[in-house]
Amino acid sequence: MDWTAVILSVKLALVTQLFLLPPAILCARWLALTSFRGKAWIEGLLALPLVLPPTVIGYYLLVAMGGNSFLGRWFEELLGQPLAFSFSGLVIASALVNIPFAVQPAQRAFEAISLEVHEAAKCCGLTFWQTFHRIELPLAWPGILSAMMMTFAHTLGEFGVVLMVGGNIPGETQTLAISIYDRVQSFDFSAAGTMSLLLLVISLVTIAVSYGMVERLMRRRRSP
Amino acid sequence: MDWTAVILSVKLALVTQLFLLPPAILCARWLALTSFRGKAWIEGLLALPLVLPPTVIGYYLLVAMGGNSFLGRWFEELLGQPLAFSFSGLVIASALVNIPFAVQPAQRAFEAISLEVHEAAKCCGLTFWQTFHRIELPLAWPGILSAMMMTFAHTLGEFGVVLMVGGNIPGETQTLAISIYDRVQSFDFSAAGTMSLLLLVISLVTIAVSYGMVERLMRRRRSP
Amino acid sequence: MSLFLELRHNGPQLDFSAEIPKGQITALVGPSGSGKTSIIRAIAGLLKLKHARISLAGEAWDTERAHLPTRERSIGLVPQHHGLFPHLSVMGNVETALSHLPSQQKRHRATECIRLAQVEGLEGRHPHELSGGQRQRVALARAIARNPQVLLLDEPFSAIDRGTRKHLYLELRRLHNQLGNTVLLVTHDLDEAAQLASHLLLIDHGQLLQAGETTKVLTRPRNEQAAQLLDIPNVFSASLEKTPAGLAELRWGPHRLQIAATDRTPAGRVKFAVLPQNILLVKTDKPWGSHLENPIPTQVQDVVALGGEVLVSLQVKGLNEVQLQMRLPERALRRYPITSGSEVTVCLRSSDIILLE
Amino acid sequence: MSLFLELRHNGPQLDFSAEIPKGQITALVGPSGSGKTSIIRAIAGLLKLKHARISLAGEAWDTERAHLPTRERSIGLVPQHHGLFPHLSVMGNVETALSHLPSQQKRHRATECIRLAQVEGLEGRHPHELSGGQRQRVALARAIARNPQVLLLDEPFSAIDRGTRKHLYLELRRLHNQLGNTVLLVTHDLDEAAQLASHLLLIDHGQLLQAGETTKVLTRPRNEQAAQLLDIPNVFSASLEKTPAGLAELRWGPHRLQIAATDRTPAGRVKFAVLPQNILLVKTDKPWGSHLENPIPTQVQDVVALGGEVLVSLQVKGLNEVQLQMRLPERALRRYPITSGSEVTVCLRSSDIILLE
Amino acid sequence: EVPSIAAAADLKFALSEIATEFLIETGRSLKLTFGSSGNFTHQIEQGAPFELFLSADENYIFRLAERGLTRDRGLPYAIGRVGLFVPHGSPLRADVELKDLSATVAAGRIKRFAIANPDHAPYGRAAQAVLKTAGLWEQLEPRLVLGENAAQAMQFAASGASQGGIVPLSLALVPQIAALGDFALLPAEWHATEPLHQRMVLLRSAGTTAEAFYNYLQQAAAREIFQRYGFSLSENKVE
Ligand SMILES: Nc1ncnc2c1ncn2[C@@H]1O[C@H](COP(=O)(O)OP(=O)(O)OP(=O)(O)O)[C@@H](O)[C@H]1O
Ligand SMILES: Nc1ncnc2c1ncn2[C@@H]1O[C@H](COP(=O)(O)OP(=O)(O)OP(=O)(O)O)[C@@H](O)[C@H]1O
Ligand SMILES: [Mg+2]
Ligand SMILES: [Mg+2]
Repeated sequence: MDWTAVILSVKLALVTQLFLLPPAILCARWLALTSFRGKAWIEGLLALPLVLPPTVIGYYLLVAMGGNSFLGRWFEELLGQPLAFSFSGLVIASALVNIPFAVQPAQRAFEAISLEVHEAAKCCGLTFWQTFHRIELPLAWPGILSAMMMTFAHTLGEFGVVLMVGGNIPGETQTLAISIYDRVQSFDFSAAGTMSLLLLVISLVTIAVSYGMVERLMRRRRSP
Repeated sequence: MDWTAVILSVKLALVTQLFLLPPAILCARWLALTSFRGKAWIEGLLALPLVLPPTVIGYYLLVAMGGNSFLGRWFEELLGQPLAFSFSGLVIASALVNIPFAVQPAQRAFEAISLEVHEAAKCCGLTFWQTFHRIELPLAWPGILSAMMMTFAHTLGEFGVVLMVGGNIPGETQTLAISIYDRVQSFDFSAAGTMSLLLLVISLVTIAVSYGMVERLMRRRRSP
Repeated sequence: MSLFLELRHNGPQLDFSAEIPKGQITALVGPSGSGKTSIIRAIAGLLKLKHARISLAGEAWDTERAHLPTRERSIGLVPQHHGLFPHLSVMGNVETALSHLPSQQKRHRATECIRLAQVEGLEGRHPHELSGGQRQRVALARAIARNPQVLLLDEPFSAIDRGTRKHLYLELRRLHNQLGNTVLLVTHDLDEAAQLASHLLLIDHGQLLQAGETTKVLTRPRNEQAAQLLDIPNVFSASLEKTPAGLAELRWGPHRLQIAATDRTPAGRVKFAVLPQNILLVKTDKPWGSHLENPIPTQVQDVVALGGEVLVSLQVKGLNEVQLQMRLPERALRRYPITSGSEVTVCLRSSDIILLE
Repeated sequence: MSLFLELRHNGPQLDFSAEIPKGQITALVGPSGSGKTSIIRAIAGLLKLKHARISLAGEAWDTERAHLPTRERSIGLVPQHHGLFPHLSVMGNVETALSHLPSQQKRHRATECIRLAQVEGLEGRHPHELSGGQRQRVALARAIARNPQVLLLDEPFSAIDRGTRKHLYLELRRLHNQLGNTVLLVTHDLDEAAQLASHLLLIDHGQLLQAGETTKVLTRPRNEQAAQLLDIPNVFSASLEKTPAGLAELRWGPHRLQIAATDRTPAGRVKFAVLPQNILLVKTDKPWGSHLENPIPTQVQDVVALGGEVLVSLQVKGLNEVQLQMRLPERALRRYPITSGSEVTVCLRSSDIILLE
Repeated sequence: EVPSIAAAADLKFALSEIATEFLIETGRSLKLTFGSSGNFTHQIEQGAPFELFLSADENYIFRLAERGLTRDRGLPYAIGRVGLFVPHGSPLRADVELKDLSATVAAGRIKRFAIANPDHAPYGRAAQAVLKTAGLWEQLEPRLVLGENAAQAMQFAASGASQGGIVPLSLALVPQIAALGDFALLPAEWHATEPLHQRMVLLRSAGTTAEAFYNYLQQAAAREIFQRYGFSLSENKVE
């Protein structure tokens, strides 16, 4: 069993969430609660990472992060090491391709909060941030959990972009998904099977436990 | 421009929705409105197609659908042609990997319908199906649109599973995503760029127009 | 032939059993949080209780074993929070209750109900474009649309002004006369109950306090709790004595009150009540003479004018803790001005004294 | 020094300008759909109008250019549909309004408000576990928690029973006396307005009909529309004539009614109103003699008993279309039984005749 | 019926040109599908409707032959060659002896170096052999990025994200790539342990067109095109 890859995958999934979720949730809230011309186009743009084949996105990202690009050089100076083929690069790529999973469910959840509740929050004199973390966030929780779970699952399973941007370096960018893929490619089906099973079990337990917790939470407050 | 692939991609996206959405929406409604032990595990199971690398899922599906499997033979007898490497096989595979995108957003949308409304529907003497299509479906519309758009985008962009199960046969299973992938693999960057752009524009327009329409619809009925 | 209920539950607390007469309007009255909405919801089949037996004229709706689903109960419900379909127009909301009719009849019947509920002209509006009272009336239109055998109205007029309310009372009564359906009306407004309902159920803490004809219940509370709920302030303790002549007398501090003959109540400590509007002011310049029944000397403590009526608080002589509330038309005080401090005599007629259990 | 309002909008329709006295309780009364909630929401800054000028004691809240956000207005709002936070307990809901206080004081103040609003014991419950009236009271507790300068109450007692309501009236008045905040109370209940509010605004179709002290407005409607809203049934046409002595007289069919001197109203067709409780029944066995002011012969058409009171419809002799509504305590009829068909004389005292514009 | 031909991704340009010639000569068209030889092997095992398979690695052909899915053990069509590709802007220079590579590696100025994954890609194994022969494997191993296949290794190098890579000659000859950097062909002996024998085979279902194309691929005209794209077939017969 390739434990290094397992750990790396889980780490990537967690770090991606850490960087992706806060801006994604804020963006979702903004899209949910404001209305302006061209909003649908922004929503469309945010869905686009789903549209291109991962390897192709990966290739474009690689070019953007590579030593020949402005961005790549800038990052290299900043971090002291190139972005491509590094864990940091992986996190950025992974966060980018997960945008649709993170934003959409959260946006729908914020949209579902009733006008009444928003008005009550205003009348209670809550500031933007107080409203956000005491009222909106708890009420949008099921949607945000959906976002987290889909991001989590997709980061574990994503391999086109990760392979392209990460370069399959054991311990640094070789995730479990790539490791499984390699096993299948080299006809090592039993190892691939074991690792797939492990990946499935880890994910299933994580997801089921999270949903179970949220469900218990929600039962306390079915809409009044 | 590879128009055959464009048409095939759009066709695959539409047919996948056609087959996936009805059961997914019903399943989402069921999960949203009933509460039972082990529900979280079912929700976890439904997220699993996201977890495995697409090529690996593709491989397992290929084995399941291939001529050596019971399922494969059964389908071959039924359809007169093998399931693997056919458009039908592609639809099945594509529907399977899109399950998480279709079920989750719809489920969250059904969950957001208030108890009041459900009770009112009962008191109006509506049957299950009347309630479903007159009350629940219209109210869950934004979430269902999210589901549709994510499924649509992901089917266009998905290529790991499609490549494996479909075999990249021009006109039959070579989608635009695979075609772009091929171009990138053979360093035909200008063709890949043009095709990517086309794919992005098609998707952006489709998604933005759909969201725009739903938004106008929703403005008519902000929660009372 | 009635709507029979036997309900037990906790959280909401219920221990309730009653028969609601068929084809009558019955008011369900009780303080906030007493379980009225829970009872209505249980009848509608929306709230599943620990123990519920509900049957309408022999047709079992809830038994130990079976639970008839809401949609198969012939009910119309105006819930306390209207519960309109937010995505449908007013017309769409009402038509939804008419899914059994062909489309043309549906439109016709919906229009009729919308007119009855006094919301014509708003057919095309969505619920969020309506005022609170308008929403409530749309909910009423939707509830009556199916001509249900049982109409459950949970404070249906709480957000509606007097004028509109009067029209609705008329329409509701007319509808009820036409269809003879059983109406259960939750209300806080005893006047509303008096005007609409022939029967009244008084509940508190999920328990039945008193049931009967409305006027009887309103003027004859059975016990102290009922008197309190009916907003009768004058409840006092006294001791009952039977006179040799078979009559009964109350000893109330230094005063003796003759009361109507009563066989049921044994002698001893009792509570009695008098409605404030039944306390008579003795006008000193009038030759009452023998008409004076149970005269009580009092001192005025407080006079409060309430739009056309006056509430007078009286301190009973010889009973320092006792306050007697009297209600008079404002006009009555024009000729006999009463101010705080003045001494007046009032009469408690024996037929107006209510002995409580 | 007042809350100044000038509001114009359509959908909801508003064309309204008024000054609400500072530190007073003012009732906002009007039929369902007249725009009360919209006015309240505009003051709270929740509804943006085409034209709004709102200022509190000189501090501009809404001007042509600026719009002070809701959270910066010192308001407390009980909305018509309570709007509690569904994910927070009762305590959590009230504490949310107190985010400016340190945690311990927060708990203390919240407990106090919960007690004031008569919902103690329910601190740990979530909104869906409360009855309608309990939710309303929690919303009240939340609204008063911040000691707002302006308290906006949109039918805050509509789902609450009389008994609890009385306690709440007391608490509200006490609170108001302590803090001297400006209270705007939307209500359909004229009794409630009379008991709580010192001032009253009467609105209809988004327009101000009459404003002033509560008792004045309630007993002296300015025009026919106001009379209708105040539920005064006796509004009639007559022609005003000035007598040479400088007095005025109404010619009402064959009858002549002396009225209090009026300089403002010119002679000609006018409308007048009489409150039903101000119509005096002339008791035939009493020696009234010269006391008889404006006696009118009538025939009784209908007698309806309403829990302690009686509504009598009278047909005025010589005026076939005119129906006069009289309200009497039930007791008054015990000694002078009146039944449908009997002939009675009533008096309309000149000071009770209200000339309408 | 137009036969489907599965071919290794690096044959894209060569085979497309040959197929065009074939069409002109015989009037018969073909459906060409390019991809990873490993994937094709999986798919053929599951009954993919290919009639001719040109694999980048003869081991796949043998695997299929053992399973009885092919007519025979096929014929070699080329022997692959690898070389060092260095993108513009890299500190590295492309020389045939890998001298500069050794120096740069020793100086620690190589951050990333691309090869195909030796676990399952034949070009990866060849690259590994080359690096071992040059004595650079130990030093370079921590710096390696592994492409899913040779084409991806080429992308790593061509994009400039890695400072260089060992890639197939056939890809380095593609004009778009040649423009992105310099290439030095390495001697075949350096990976003598991992010869890049590329083999094609007719599958069981092959029809007449596929057979005709199979034969056509052995003609001089086809060989000439293969040669031009870097697929030489050495004189000594393998097998
Ligand atoms: N889910 C619940 N769990 C526990 N207690 C509950 C729950 N729902 C309601 N209650 C309590 O049950 C009692 C009855 O509630 P119900 O809504 O029936 O009252 P109500 O008579 O309709 O009051 P109101 O006049 O205020 O609407 C209330 O005291 C309420 O707090
Ligand atoms: N969004 C809207 N568009 C058009 N008309 C509206 C809208 N919202 C409310 N109205 C109308 O404006 C009027 C005023 O509504 P408002 O809610 O202020 O009435 P209200 O006086 O509070 O009535 P109630 O006593 O029934 O609560 C109503 O007739 C309503 O139908
Ligand atoms: Mg209730
Ligand atoms: Mg209102």
